[in-house]
Amino acid sequence: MDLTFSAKEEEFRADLRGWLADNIPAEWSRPGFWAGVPEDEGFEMRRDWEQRKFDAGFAGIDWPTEYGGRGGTPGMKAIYDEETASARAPSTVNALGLAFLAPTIMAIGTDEQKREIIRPLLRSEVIWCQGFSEPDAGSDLASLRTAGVADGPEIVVNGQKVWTTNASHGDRIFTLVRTEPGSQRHRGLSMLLIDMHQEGVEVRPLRQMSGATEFGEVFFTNARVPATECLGGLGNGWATAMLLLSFERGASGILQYTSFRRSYDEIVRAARALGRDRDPVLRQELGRRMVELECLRYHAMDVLTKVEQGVDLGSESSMTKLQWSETYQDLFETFDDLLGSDVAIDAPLADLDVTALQAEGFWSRSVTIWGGSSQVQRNIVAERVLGLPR
Amino acid sequence: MDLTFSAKEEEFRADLRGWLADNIPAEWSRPGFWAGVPEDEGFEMRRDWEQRKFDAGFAGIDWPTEYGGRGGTPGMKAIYDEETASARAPSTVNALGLAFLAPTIMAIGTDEQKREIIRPLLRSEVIWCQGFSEPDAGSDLASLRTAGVADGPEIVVNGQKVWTTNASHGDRIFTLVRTEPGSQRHRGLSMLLIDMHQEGVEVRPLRQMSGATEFGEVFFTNARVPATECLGGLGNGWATAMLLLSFERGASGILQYTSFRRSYDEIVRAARALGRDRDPVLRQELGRRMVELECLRYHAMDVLTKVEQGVDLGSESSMTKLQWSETYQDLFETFDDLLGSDVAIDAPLADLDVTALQAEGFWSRSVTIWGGSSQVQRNIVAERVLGLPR
Amino acid sequence: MFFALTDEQRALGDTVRDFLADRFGLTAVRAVFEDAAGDGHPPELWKAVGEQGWLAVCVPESFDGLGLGILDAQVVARALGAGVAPGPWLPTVLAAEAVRLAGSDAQRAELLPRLASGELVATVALRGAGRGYDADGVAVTASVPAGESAPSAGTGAEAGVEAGAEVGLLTGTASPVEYLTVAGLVVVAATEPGRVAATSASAGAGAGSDGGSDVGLYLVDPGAPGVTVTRLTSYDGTTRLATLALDGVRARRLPGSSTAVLDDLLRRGAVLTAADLAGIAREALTRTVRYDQERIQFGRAVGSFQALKHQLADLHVAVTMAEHAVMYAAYAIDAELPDLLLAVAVAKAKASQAARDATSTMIQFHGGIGYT
Amino acid sequence: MFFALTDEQRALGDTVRDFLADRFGLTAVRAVFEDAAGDGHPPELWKAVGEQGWLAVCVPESFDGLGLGILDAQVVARALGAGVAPGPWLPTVLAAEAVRLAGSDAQRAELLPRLASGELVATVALRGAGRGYDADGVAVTASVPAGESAPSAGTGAEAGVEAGAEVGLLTGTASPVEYLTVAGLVVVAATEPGRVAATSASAGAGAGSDGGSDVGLYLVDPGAPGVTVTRLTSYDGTTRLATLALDGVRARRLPGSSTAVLDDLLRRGAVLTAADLAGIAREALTRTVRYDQERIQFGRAVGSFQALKHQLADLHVAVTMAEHAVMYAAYAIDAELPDLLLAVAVAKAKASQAARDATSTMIQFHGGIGYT
Repeated sequence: MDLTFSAKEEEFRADLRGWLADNIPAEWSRPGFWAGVPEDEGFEMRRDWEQRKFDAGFAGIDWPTEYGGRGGTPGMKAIYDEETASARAPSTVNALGLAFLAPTIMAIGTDEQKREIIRPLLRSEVIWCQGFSEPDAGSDLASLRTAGVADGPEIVVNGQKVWTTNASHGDRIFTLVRTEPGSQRHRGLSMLLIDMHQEGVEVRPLRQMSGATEFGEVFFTNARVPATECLGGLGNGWATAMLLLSFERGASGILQYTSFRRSYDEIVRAARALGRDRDPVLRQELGRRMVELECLRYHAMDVLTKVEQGVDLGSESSMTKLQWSETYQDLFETFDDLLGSDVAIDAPLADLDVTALQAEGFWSRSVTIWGGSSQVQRNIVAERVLGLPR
Repeated sequence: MDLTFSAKEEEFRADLRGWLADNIPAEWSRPGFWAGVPEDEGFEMRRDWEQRKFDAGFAGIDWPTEYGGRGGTPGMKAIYDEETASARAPSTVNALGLAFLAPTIMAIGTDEQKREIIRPLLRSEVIWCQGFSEPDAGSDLASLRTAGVADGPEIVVNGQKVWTTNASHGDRIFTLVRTEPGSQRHRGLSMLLIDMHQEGVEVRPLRQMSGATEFGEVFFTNARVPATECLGGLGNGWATAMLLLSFERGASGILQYTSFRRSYDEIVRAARALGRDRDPVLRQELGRRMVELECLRYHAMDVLTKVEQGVDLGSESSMTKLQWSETYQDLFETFDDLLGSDVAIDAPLADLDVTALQAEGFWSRSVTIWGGSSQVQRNIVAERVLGLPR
Repeated sequence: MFFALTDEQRALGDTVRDFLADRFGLTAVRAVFEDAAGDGHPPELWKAVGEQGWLAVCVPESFDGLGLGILDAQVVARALGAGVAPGPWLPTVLAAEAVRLAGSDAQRAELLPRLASGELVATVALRGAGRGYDADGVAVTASVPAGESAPSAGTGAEAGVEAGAEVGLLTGTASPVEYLTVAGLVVVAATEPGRVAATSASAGAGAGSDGGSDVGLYLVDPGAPGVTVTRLTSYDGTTRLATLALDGVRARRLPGSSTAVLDDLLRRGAVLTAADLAGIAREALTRTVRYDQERIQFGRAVGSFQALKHQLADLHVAVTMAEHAVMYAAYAIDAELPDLLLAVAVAKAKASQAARDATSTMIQFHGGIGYT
Repeated sequence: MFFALTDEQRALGDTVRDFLADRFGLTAVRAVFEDAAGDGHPPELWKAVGEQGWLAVCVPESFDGLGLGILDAQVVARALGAGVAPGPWLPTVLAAEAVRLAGSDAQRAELLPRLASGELVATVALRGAGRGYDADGVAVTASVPAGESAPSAGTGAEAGVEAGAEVGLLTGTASPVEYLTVAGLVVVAATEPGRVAATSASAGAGAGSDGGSDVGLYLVDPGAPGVTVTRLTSYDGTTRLATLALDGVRARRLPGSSTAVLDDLLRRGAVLTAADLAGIAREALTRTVRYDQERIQFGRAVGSFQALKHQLADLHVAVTMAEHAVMYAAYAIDAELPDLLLAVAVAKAKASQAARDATSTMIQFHGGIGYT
């Protein structure tokens, strides 16, 4: 057991912490700040932040330097996750591109794709959307219907995607399309990289419970994409999608822990401000949440150790997802209990701005659904980890 | 809405209450009394109690008078359940015979069976066991293996039954046997009424977690039963069993409510005696249990109303079972929380005899398993009540 | 033993449900929800609510009401909850209950017919922000206007005396108050320091009073001088909330009011809220079951996955128990059963939990196995 | 970053597990369980435990121990928990920890080698029945024997002084005490009224002491005059409990003892208990998974029913988290991490809940879908 980072890693932490302190405006740390910024303006501020971070050498911490990354260790990536969350740096505007598309291109992209896609993605010059879910194909990706038909050197795409994150801000979309007409299930699919700034692509925002429009629907009506803009080969989309989704396991949990712990501390502050901090039943609930949060931290160390040792995490990442998503959702149920009937009021309460936490509460409902629902994760743990029969 | 009973029913209540007050020795009501009586002796005391009750006209409240019953209304039966539980009358020694076998015989038994079986059963002169579960056939009754082969006017039975309640005290056993060699699943079964006092029947008690031996295994080795001692016809055992199990829906929940409420009150008394009654977290837990208990009472009124109206409860009885069994088990989890690390000590604590409650705590583990496990009940509710697909 | 709704009561519930399905479905609800700046009070819906008599359920027949009880009112509340119908039905009904329970004959005659018909929209303001639902949660104080003496002991006992002459000056802030911006009348609870001794002799005016009278109920005109109404934005777009700040506002007192009447009123509100929640829970469950019967994933109906089935089965048990509990509590109030305090608490606790579980399950099972 | 057991630690766990599987399987455990009248201390098992060095893990090498930490001890505890092995391993280890942490050099030299080898069975008696696990839960009081003076201030500071000469007269009742009937030595916690002032100057003797010394740890011979041992019957047949009543029993004091040392000792006990529970939880889960993979009902393996699979999956996550938490807490004690108080609480809470959930699920899923 040795829970320290190497001297080189701690040096990186000091550099990063100093840079963050110098570059994050104080107002960003004010609870509720981002909730008060109009959605589009906030997006541009965050995109600009990504570019400054890139230019300062703090993007792609564990990516190879040839792609603009820093070439760091998994420990440095964990430190980066921890420090940026602690410093309340805004979350990335290019999450799905960074988490999924980039590593897939590094693994199986053509040289041209590697050269042209990864660096602008990392610098958030190009915002990438993911086009997987369809109205009739959610967890069951293989039943998707969006169709692509070859037309000379191009493919013409028609269909609809839903629950597309950042749809309104996207520049390009990596999307799973049925390119062999009449093909069934996993066969005949291709991963196409489609330009969203063209006439055949229409985006409609989806309004969430919280009023935010982070998700959208994307409609393709004779949208065109060069056949070369296909990742992993035409007709090979299923394998490409599976490889792509496998990178989710990179999430170690430390980012979630650090940011959830911050929410937790704010909830405790709210409890104090409302005079509920002496309520034994609420304290008990908060205690239970703390137990799960700390377990998430220990678990993140376990995962980081395995990553450093080069162990293939495989289906274990389903456990990470279950632990963080269920813990997060439970935390905001406790927050609801704290506010009681005043939880519904979208306004400062007793001089306390809890609107950011309230928005998080709505958001917490989605985390057990996207990225593989809790039901899907439990199937994976039961079948692939415990070996129970299908 | 009218939650009162009729004048005739209330008159019955007064009679019964008076008789119970005169006939139940004070010591029986002392918490822990029955736990202190050796198992066999306790059984005989309870059997004797059943006979006195019969002789006083307080057995078979809603059974026809021709079978020795009182010919009363469902309301009188509910009053009986409530009053006997309130008065801490001992539970019956012939539960499975009363609940299952007798109504089945009334429905489809031969005249001889009606004449010879029901009255001695009601007076507990003959104790009946139920022989359904086998080592390889629990919830899945259709896969049972105990075999019966015709030998002249008799059937020769070989096989094993498990989890047989009151096995050590049983006189006869109604048991599901495969009487057509080589038959599959639901076919070729018969419900045989076998004398347990014969050479080919051996009973081995099963020791439970709590040390009690209420259950047992029954081994048949060339046990013999006249072919006439078959209920519902040879080869027709599956239909007979289904009819028999359908009578479980008779349970209205009022008996469970009254007796669980008594346990609840004793747990609250224990909390007071231990000075834990001011603990807000424990109070919250006790409050939750009270909510579920009271809901069980309201539900019992709902069921009684339906029975009085002649409505077929059908699969709704699965809901009753879920509500009472899960509530009961949760109640004893709260009891464990109350005692803390002292729950394991089988001895008076701080001048408080909680051993009866501790024994109930172990017993509460079984109620979500027998009589159709919670999993089976949830399947029934989902499929037959909500109409979800199989 | 008859633990069930009568045919008339069931018919009442069906009428509300059918009306909403035909004339104010989810699309209409959504329009109200989306119109965050609006008052959340669609006039065509309110007109129908008044015409149908749903506001008149608990109003005595002598005041143009139906003369029924909370058991009947909960039938309406449950159906309105199932349809997530917006509008000030519940606050108006509670205000009318306050007038019925504690008003003078003249006040009843003046207000109840107008409340029963929907002509007068009303609401109740019984507590301060973040405070409890009882006398301790009251955040408004009443004082006797300068130059007027408090009613002397015995006033309430003199038959025929116009108790409406009693007035108080109210100061303090109640929040959140439902539908305050559309209400023509607010029943405000206020503590009455120094009044206890003066009124204890006339406690008989408040039916069921426990002898104290440290809280009075007052009739406030939201347009009166000294009243400040501040809208609150709410996440729940099917209701509208506001803050009621009072600065020396002159208001008539309900002469029968007392802490006991406040508690009674709060219990009625709790049971009707529980009914609303039970209605929401049942509807959420029913919609989820229907969706999951039809939604196909991995080549089979999502509703055939056992993990989901078992959770829905548990939910069905919980929602059914909540329905039983609401019915029992409503009847316990009507019949003044000895366990009514417990019954109301059980109903509120069980229905709240059932609604929370049912709606979160609805979200998860519409997206859960369904959506990635 | 290395959040994992070393190869040596893993091998230690395997050794314990393999030994129990070969030499003290569930049949042997059951025999102890059934023999309610026995002392629950099978000699052949204890002999092996001593020979294997499992009692010596935390004892310094200079006293014939292995000189390892709680992280290593929890490996043993977890494996013993998984095998539900009976016997006084934990109480003996805790007694040895008390001597190591607070004993004089002479006491250490006298007792630690005997405790490490298993020659001397020991236990700890730190609280009264139903009381808390802290200084307030101590139910025994120590007084200075008549005619002997309390050690003067500064005694502990004089190097080379034989602190073992300190004695107290103990009165009070500690309960429940594990394996008291087979122990040759009991470490008893006792409050020391009036001693605070006298010893505060010598607080340096108790490492990590917070300056107070209102609780002392004493070495009691269960055979000494004034000791009454009363057996308690327990539902858990894998341990044995008794009450220790002391009436003016003369006992040697551990000179370094203090409230801080008591707290430290209780934390070590909590982490090792949590490890035991995590071992039980993992074993219960593993056995249930194995049973449900094989048990056929309705023509398919019970383990293929999704409702059951999902519950087992959640349990796997919970048990894994409990294992992480126990490891972290044990290391936090060894490395004196700043968050060690939180870490111990998290480990105990998580492992307790996981064990409770895993064992109740084991009962349900061995019978649940399996048996009617």
